[in-house]
Amino acid sequence: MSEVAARAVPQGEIADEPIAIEHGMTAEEYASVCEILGRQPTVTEIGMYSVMWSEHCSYKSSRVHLKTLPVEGEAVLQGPGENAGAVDLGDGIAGVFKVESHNHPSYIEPYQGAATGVGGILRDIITMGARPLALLDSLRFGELDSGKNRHLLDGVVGGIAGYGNCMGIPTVGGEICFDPSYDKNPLVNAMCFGIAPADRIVKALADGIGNPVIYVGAKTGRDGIYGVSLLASATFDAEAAEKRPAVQVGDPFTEKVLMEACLEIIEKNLQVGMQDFGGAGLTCATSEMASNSGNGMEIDVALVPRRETGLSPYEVMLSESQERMMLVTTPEKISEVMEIFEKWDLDAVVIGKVTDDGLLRVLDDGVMVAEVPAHSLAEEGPCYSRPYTIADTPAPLNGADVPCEVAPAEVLQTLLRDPNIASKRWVFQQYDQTVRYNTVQRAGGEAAVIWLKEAGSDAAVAMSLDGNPWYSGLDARRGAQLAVAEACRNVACTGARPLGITNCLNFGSPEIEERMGQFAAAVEGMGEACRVLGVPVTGGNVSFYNETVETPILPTPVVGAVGKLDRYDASVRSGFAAAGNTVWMVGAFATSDAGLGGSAYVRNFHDRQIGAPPELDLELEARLQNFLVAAAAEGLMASAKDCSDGGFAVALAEACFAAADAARTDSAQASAPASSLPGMLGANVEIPACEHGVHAALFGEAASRVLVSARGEHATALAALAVRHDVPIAAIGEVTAAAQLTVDVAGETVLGEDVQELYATWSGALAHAMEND
Amino acid sequence: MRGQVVVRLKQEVLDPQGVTIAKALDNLGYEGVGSLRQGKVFDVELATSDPAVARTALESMAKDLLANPVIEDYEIHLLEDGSGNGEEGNG
Amino acid sequence: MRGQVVVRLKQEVLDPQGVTIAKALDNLGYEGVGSLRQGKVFDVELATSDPAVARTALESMAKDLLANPVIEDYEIHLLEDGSGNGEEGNG
Amino acid sequence: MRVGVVYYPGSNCEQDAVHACHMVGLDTELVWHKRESVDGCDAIILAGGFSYGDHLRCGALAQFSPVMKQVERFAADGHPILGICNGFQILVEMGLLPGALLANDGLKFRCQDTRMMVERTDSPFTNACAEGQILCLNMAHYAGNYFADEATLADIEANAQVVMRFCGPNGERGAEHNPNGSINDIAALRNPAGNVLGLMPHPERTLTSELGSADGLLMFESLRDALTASASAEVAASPEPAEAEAVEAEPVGTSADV
Ligand SMILES: Nc1ncnc2c1ncn2[C@@H]1O[C@H](COP(=O)(O)OP(=O)(O)O)[C@@H](O)[C@H]1O
Ligand SMILES: [Mg+2]
Repeated sequence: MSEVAARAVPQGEIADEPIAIEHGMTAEEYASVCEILGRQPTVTEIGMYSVMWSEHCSYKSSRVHLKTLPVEGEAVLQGPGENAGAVDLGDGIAGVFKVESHNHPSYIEPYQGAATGVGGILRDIITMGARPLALLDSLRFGELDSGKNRHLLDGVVGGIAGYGNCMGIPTVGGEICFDPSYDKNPLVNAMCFGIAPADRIVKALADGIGNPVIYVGAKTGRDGIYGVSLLASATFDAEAAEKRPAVQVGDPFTEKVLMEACLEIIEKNLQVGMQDFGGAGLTCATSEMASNSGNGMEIDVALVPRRETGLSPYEVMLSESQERMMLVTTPEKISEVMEIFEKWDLDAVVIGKVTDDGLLRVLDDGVMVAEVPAHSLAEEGPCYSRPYTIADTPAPLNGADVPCEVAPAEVLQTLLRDPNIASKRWVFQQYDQTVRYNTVQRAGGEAAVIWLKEAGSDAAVAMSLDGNPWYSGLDARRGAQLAVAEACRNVACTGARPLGITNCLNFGSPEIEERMGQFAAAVEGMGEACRVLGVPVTGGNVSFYNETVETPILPTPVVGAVGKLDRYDASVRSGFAAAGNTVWMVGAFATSDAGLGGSAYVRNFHDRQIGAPPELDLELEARLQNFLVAAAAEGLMASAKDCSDGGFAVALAEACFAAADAARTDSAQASAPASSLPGMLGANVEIPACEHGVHAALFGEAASRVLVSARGEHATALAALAVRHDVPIAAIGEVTAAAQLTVDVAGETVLGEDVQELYATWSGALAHAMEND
Repeated sequence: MRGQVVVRLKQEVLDPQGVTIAKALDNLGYEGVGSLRQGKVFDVELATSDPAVARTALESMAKDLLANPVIEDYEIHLLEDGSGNGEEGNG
Repeated sequence: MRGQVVVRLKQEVLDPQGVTIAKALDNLGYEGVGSLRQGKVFDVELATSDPAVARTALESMAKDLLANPVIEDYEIHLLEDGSGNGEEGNG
Repeated sequence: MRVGVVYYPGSNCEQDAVHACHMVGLDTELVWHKRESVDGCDAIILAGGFSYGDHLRCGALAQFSPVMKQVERFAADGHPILGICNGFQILVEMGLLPGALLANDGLKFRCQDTRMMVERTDSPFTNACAEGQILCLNMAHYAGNYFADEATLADIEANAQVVMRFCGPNGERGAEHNPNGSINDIAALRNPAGNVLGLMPHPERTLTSELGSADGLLMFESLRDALTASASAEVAASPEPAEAEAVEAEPVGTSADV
């Protein structure tokens, strides 16, 4: 205590408990700050603690649960903790990836909110020393009969496209769901994948006492400053408050040159450490880098480049202006570093140095305005075990619970028209999917496939981002398991072996026991699925408070899986390849649960959320994925399509469409008529009866099922391989040259549809819904 | 009559376009450029000839569609009177 | 002093953005909108306080950079004189 | 034979162009926009991307980069210049090619595979194609809607400057086969001398069937063949380096040369 008292005290107004509370802190949190400092904090200091100890930065409600996730595995090079996780892709290549949410800003201003979300996840990957190779996005909106929701979708997609396209990074996959629970809380999650040399992953370190600390990139403005309510306090005049923009404008051009400059510096190994300015801006970057190295740091905010006048030290430390990075280098290398920034016309300034006292010291033109232990900001935030209640597991839904008179053909048309199932071409056509020329499989298949050409390799990665919110809404635990299973299964369908996952956990308020229970159950389920499937979690993101007074969102755990393929040119596609091939059903097609609970069919025809989500036998799922990887490696599969939303019949139709989609290169409008499309195939199959009825057989969403097609000469080998993997398999029919989809159930023809017509419905539905003004 | 809605980013909002263009002008040797910001102008032909009606219509178009109040301000100008100057909308 | 360059697509160049916005306005129930065209406005802060110098500078910026003569016309306005109205450039 | 690939802050297809050149055995050199010389280059590619963030107008700011004076001279000397996507936009902004590129008629960025018919094979970029051949190339742009006023358009057509036009699978023309609204379905355009060519689709993103179509490779093979032909023509014309320079000023790769 006496030692602390002997030190100089920072200048500036003292923050008392009410000011801390206005910053969203609790009285107890304020007391711990006082204890850490041995004195009352200044307003600048309390601002810094409030952001670093916020839910967003400190994970105070989620940490106890996240700790239970499996994070280790053979392939893991970097688990959770750094800016992104990394897995070993062989040949000295690290695959670096992570998913992040930008939900709230996207509701206020969809274009800019989504754009800056993409900018943020890109910086997380770049900071690791990796060159980003691909983006994916997971989106949730209310239904499209509302103009507001169409406006949100249009803006969000435009923002993702605007940022990713300008950066020159292809957006190659993702998913979208529409449900009324997202009306006032749309979700925008973005995932990025990049590669770095495995032995040169960059960390957020501030090693080397005396080393210079460099600020580079965009100038600082009053963007995104937290704690607006604080302005009641005398220090901050109301005028300044009005100047704080509620939304930030993304600047992908600056980010692009920033990326090129940083990657050039890393390639020449001129950095000691690097960190982006994420949430909590300068405060976060300085305290985390210093703390990670067990050091301190001294910076002078007067040196920070600004785009407006009159910013206070408080504002500079808390600003969340985008497109900025912090870099620590050595005195010997600094001129070379600065030359590179100059080449790219970037503002770069030495704003401070690494110190040995463990303190983050903030000066304003030489006058000390804050001095706090860096470790206390970065690592000593509160950690809560919030009370929670877990809802009872619902009973499975039987066919008899949901009788349906509508003919199967009409059900199929309705499902294909449902924007949740319809083609997402209207969306992904706006994304540059081919820049850098690594994209082997674009959006539209089971998983995106990206060639690692830039690392001089013939290998590729497959990536998928999934999470069915209706399943999670019925049973958060199983919903999370199903998300892990689907993401990994989609990856395995291409022939890639899943190596790890990242996740984005979007939930309501953690302060409400029921929501906290959903979160706890989801994390538990996710951990269990990861253990059985052998895929560790390398990182992720939690987004709480996605609720308005009336409604919380459906609990939405989203899982991004990454897998490796040895050869980029050997990936398996989802569409049927050739007439005459045999159609096989592989996996859990004989279970007693038909997967009606939470299904698109029941949502559309019974308008209710009842029952349990599909049963999931994780052991069988693991065997199925192993089988898929092995079958692809032996070249036995001509196509593989996961049965998910809409069940078997929709999967079968989509396998026909995908063949046509691949050849569809000419039509100007996404909603153009599908007449005379080249490559359109059909299928003729027979499936056994289901105890829950014909509709359940066709549209139930039983998990762990994959529709495989294979050349006739591979039949014996494929069946034998399935037996070896202890995975059920049955030949159910064949691919036909006639674009006709025929399904018999137990000898009776229940579907006999023109594929062209189905395709027209499916391919045009989303564009049509968006034009519905 | 003809009217005009001018939409600009709020002063405190970053204008990446403006920054880049200003830099380019500097590179081209234009030295006295202190700052440059880029906005949009909408020239609207209206059926009415009543300035008050026209102004109200433009005002509400600006609010509903042409400007994004979260990041932008707008100005309304009526052109039929020949003066070309106008009054500020919400500032 | 402050100046303004307004850049518009030439009358004979199709402005799909304007058409789309006009359609949207129509959908929103604005009936009297005859036509709508979207242009750009550049607000420039200049070091000089001499209107003639400022005008020449803006003129040459517009020609060199801000407008593409193949498809666009421009107008120059000087704002320091308070009137807000300006004279036409080429076009 | 060396191809200079010019790139600017915000370019993002320069590596793809390099990759494409290497696939057909052409040497490459990345030319940063601040460079003041393109000496040693036999052809130039202006790479695609978002130079200067596409701020102001696509391609507008890049025309003032220091290297562009050299590019202009290179064009005047008759050497081959290929502008892809943003590179096309830059060529048009500079006036090396006529007209302008407006926002796509759908007012959205569009990424898709697209078909176009080759009308001119007397070009250093299409001499390996057959006349009437339909290529499938990938495109990805927001402002690729080619526009020229009537008089300019008449000149363009009269001078046989249209090298490719958007079309359907059987060569048919029509709005449904035109992905961005370009006037007269123009997909690739050259200058009257024929040495400068611009197009919005990306031949450097269509090099192997594993990733879609391999049709783009034809354009790079054409360039290689044109450069080879003009190099051997030079050697034949004069072994003396001093005189070779004069020959170099001739347009290269016309069908007469091949
Ligand atoms: N928001 C999006 N962005 C990019 N691609 C998308 C998006 N939504 C869906 N897709 C693509 O559309 C295809 C179908 O998506 P989805 O219906 O989720 O399929 P599945 O059920 O097989 O996972 C996938 O290839 C996916 O990558
Ligand atoms: Mg999915």
